[in-house]
Amino acid sequence: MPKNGSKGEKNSTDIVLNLQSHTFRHGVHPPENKEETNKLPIRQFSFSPLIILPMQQHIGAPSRIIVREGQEVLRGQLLAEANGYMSVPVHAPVSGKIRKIAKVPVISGQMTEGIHIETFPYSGQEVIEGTPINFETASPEKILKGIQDAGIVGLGGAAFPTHVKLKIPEGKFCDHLIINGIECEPYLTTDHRVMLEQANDIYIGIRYLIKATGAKEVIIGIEGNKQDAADHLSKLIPADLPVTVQVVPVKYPQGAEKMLVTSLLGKEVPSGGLPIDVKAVVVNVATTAEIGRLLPHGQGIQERVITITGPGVKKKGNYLIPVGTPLRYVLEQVGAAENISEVYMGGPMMGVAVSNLDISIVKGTSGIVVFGEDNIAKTDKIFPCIKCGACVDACPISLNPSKLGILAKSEGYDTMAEEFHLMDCFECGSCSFVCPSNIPLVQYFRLSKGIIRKRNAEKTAKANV
Amino acid sequence: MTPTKTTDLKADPSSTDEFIKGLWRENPVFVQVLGMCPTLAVSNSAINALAMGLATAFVLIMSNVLVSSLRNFIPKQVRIASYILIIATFVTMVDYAIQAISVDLHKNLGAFISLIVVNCLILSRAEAFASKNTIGKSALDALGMGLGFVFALFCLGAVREILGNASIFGITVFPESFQEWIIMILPAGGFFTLAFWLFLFNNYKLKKAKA
Amino acid sequence: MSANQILSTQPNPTEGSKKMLIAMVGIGVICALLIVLSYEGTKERIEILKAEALEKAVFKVVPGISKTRIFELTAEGTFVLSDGKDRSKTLVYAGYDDSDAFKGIAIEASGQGYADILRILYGYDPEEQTVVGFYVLESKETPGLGDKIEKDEDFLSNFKALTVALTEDLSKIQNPVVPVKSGLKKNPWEVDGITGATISSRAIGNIIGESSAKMIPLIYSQKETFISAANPNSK
Amino acid sequence: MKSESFWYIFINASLINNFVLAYFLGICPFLGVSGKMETATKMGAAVTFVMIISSVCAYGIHALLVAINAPFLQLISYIVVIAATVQLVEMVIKKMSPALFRSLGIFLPLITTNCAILAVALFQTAKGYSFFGSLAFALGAGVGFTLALILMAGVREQLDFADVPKVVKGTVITLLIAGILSLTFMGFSGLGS
Amino acid sequence: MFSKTLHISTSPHIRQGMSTDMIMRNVVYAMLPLVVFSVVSFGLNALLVIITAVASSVLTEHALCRWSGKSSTVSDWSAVITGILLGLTLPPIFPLWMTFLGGVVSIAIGKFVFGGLGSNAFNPALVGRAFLQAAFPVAITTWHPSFLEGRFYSISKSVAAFPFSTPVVDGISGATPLSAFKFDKVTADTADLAFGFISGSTGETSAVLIILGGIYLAVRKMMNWRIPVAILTTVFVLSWILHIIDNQVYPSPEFMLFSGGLMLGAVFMATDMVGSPITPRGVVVYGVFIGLIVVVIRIWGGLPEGVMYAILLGNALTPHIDNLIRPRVYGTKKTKS
Repeated sequence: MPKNGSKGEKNSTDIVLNLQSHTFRHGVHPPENKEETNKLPIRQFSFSPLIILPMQQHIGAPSRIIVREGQEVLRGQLLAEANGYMSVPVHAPVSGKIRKIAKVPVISGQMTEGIHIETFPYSGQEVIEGTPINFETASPEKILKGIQDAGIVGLGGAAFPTHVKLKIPEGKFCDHLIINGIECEPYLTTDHRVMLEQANDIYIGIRYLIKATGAKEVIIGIEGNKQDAADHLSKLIPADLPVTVQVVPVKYPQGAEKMLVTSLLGKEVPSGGLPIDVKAVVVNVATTAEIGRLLPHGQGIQERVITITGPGVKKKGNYLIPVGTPLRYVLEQVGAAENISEVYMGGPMMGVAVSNLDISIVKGTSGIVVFGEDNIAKTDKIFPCIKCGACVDACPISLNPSKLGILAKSEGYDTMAEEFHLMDCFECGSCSFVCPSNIPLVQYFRLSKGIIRKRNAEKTAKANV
Repeated sequence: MTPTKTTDLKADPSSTDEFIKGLWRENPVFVQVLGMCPTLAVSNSAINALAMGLATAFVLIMSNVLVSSLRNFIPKQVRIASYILIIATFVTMVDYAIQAISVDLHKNLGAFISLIVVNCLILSRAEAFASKNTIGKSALDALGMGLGFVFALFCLGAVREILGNASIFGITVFPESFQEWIIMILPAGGFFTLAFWLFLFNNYKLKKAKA
Repeated sequence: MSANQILSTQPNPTEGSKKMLIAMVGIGVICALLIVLSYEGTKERIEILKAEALEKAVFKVVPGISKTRIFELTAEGTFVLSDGKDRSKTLVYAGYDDSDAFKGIAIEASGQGYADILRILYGYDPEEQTVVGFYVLESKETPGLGDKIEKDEDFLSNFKALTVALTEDLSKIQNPVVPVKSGLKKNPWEVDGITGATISSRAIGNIIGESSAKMIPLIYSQKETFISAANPNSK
Repeated sequence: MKSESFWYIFINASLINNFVLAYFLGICPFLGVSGKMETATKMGAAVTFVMIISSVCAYGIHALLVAINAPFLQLISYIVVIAATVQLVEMVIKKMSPALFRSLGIFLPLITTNCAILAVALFQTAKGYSFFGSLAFALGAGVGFTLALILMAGVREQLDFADVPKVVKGTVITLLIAGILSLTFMGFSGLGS
Repeated sequence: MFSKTLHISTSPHIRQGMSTDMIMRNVVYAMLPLVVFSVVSFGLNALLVIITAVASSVLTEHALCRWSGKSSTVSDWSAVITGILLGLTLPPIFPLWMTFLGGVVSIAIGKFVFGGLGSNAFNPALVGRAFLQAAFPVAITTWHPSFLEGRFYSISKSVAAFPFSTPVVDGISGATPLSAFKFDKVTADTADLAFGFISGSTGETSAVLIILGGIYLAVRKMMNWRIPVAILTTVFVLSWILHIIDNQVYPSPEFMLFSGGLMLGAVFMATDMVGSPITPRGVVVYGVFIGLIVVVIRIWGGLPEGVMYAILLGNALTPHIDNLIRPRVYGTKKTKS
């Protein structure tokens, strides 16, 4: 393990090392299934007559609604403002009339505050301009504020408020800005298309990010199956930017922040830490493009690129879809098969299965994968763990999922956390993917982590009393 | 010391019960899982098992009686040491007695006669029962436990000898062509046979609990 | 709990230790008495039984004798009369018939068997220069397999007449005893193995081979010692 | 005797005729404390230690008893001396290393009634081992005991998470594993022949 | 539209497609050539032995599941593997009633009491085999020459021995190369060993077929190739060193490698996933340990063959290997156990 470079300097040995490896330990190779959509350009999706906009689209506090029922809004208008630091505002994705403000369902199955907007059928849907932020003159704080005001969250799927992520903690430094164009989830081609079609926005976004983080070099990490995107971006690198495009081997979960840092820098993010602990900040490529597109105009997010694919969909493609568009409407438009049986928001590895079609597209939706009944050839039979070790060979952070699974079944939560590093698991799903016994390992871990967190919270609460 | 409180407080339980409980309900081997070492080591033939069982029973009875009769005389602090001394004495006596009966038998039982000293069954009866009860009761308790031990050893020894040597008490019980299961007289067979008997007991208990 | 016991749990310190001492001494005396009594009571019979058992074995390996005397091998390679109690010494048992004639000698030997050390006794007839009998004193060989060395008739017949003739100068055995595979015995100094008990039967062949190579020349050269001991002055 | 080298005595006591798996000695602690790896290791270490000490004591006592011609006191003196030794060891450890005492403490009293300890003393006398032979024997016995205990503990720890049928839970399954281990150790028979 | 209820699953929503019963089935496929070869070389007797072993394993599994009120787990194929493995390790003229008993013991004591598939600490087939070895030491070491005339239409008296009766060995019995070496210092021709023109257990004779089966499984990623490689390398290196030291006393490394049950054990038994360590490094330790014990027992032990015992010991050691050898978790310092 190369040691961290000295403060603020580019450590050349690190770079050499990572040029040789460019990957992390273990990982899996799920079938990619990207070829059906990766050649299809991004197309504007039609506006749904009804937009249902939940206020909880990001990690953190729900946005605070500042409009009232019956009010008419313009596309891009602020509808809800950030409720604290760990929150972002929501902008109107369409011009229309607010029909009601009520609880709306979200993917987790819970209900949250939301706004129903009746889209004006004949509106031109022009986006209103705000106060532009100039990356040359604005201070880093100003840029971060601008990112927050634009309602930008991680578009890779996590929906973590980007301004929080970009805030470099006191005493730490960011040397490497990593733009994550890996998109290792099967089926999804969102980032791929963004890189091919929005190169300019990406580079403008990078300028903002460099300013905000103080990074000395920028690496755009792209998986080997998107060579065309890598070539395209390399060609367009502005002369004044310290950017390199780095192609890494195709392997899941290459796109996970920690894995990408390891692949590109040859360093490991310490357990429980963040990339900034090894002087790196990782930003999704679509997020970067969005920053570059919105900030110069002072606008907020109204729509995002989403790959709609899977065997259950007729008109597969990459669409620019307004946030808040109901899923049912989307599926109707793309001609989903009548017998659809499973719909995932996000990719099939980490995405969430949708329980009903009344939920809406949100900022974090990177893709919609639809399976018909006849496409599912899953056996639900769960065998006992035969300790084959496939999960151990798959786990990108070298956990022992087999042992963890056995412990979870016998409720050995403390052992899981203390001895077997459960809390480092980021639920990439590699273990469940390879498990021949069909053991729902990730589900076990998710539940166990929840219980452990709850216990710890109780403990701290008790200690504080 | 509380285990026998109930017997002290209750109206004097019938003395047959003191005797019967060791045979079945509180069988030292099958239920209490005590005294495993000699149980397994010398149960490879019925005769060895019986001899060992009787020797143990004798030591148990004699030491129970002596401990019980001395129970008011032995101070608490040195009671364990005294019990060990008493037990060791009777074991030595049994050892010589068996040698005087048959050198072959003594050879077969080997050091396991001496090891009766550390059979937890005897010490536990001395501590848990004899030290708190009258001589009569202690003798009955020891008799029951001792016979229970003999019974258990015999069960083991019989199975092991019949399968392992096609005989019982040295008398052939199967036709010439019977193939002996050598494993039964080997150590592994001892473990398996005891496991088998305990399994039967557990199964019986579980069935009864269900019914 | 009875009042007695409650009292005894909280004794007066000095009185307690005094009582303790009395109790221990008392029990010690009772125990010592019982042990010594049983030892003295059984001693004679045990000795007789043990001697009988040993004699039976010696009689088995040296046919036609009616009494034996025990000798032990000294460090100098000579044989002296012994009480047979020191187990670290190599023991031999000279056998005599009714007319006190020296008929042969039983030699104790041991070596590694399959499961543990094997202790055996084999008879040697100096007249014929052959091994004339064999008996297993101690064996933990697998029952039904290795313990065939005690029961297998064909195997035991090996030792009815096993040649251990010495060379001209009497310094060593001409043809050392060696084990061979079952059914392949060709010479009178070979020990035929047992199918299915190869290891144990070979072990016996090796033990006798090793022991005889060392002991036979010594015994043969000191024949006189044994002959003269037939009618010892001490008795 | 040639084949009675210290090495052979050691191998014999630890592997070929393993105290637990071939002689059934120390079965009670074997069944009792083999559930957890950590306790098994500590118990094994404690037993080995006490075995060596009592082996030395027994060697001395035997010599004394032979000298005063009182073989009938063998058993009683062995058991008394072993009990006393355990007490003494307990006290010494308590004084010298409280940490060690805390981790071994609860096992030491148990050892007094561990038949394996007494058996080491009795067997070495019966086999007529020399002083160093006795030491090798005691060490072998202790290592064998520890080995059996540790192997058992490993398997049993795994069983904590297994769906063991109720009727065999506890002693039955432990005895069955002991039987399998005993079969396994039969592979060592004849070692060194 | 879209009135159907949606199927909900937690991520990941796709699976690699490997399944446990599929792995088990493929292990059976990999062993089939061995079964065929053993029938070719030992005739009807071997076929009957293997069929009996499989039948008794499967029946026992089914019966025990029923008895304990669970649904039958026969369909996971693991009992079939146990049966075939047991059959392959027995002498070709082993009495059928003993074979049947071996199958019962394998499943009942080797697997069922531990809680069934996935919990069996020891390889069930080897538990059964070890039981038979201890119970019937003579029958299990009564070997039979291969490629005898008339092997396809005659059944040995020994095989057909009446239940619980002592088998009578008719005709010739043959020694295995290992016992021939152990007791008479005779080594066999390496080519004969490799291709199986020797005497031995039904399935252990053809090293080449065993290796081919192993390669099939390794390529399909249904077997941890490191295990056989570690075992065989250890045996080879150790016996090579010994052979250099004294080539009269110690057999050649190729003899050690190809004789006896080493190949069969290393490829099909030591690789039993349940009983072997889970990490790549742990597996190597496990393999080296087994190889070491094999050499020790074969060279210095009383038995001609020690593979079975070595693997059982390896199984017993596995929990400890897994406990002591854990990979360093990403982002942590070297973990202590």
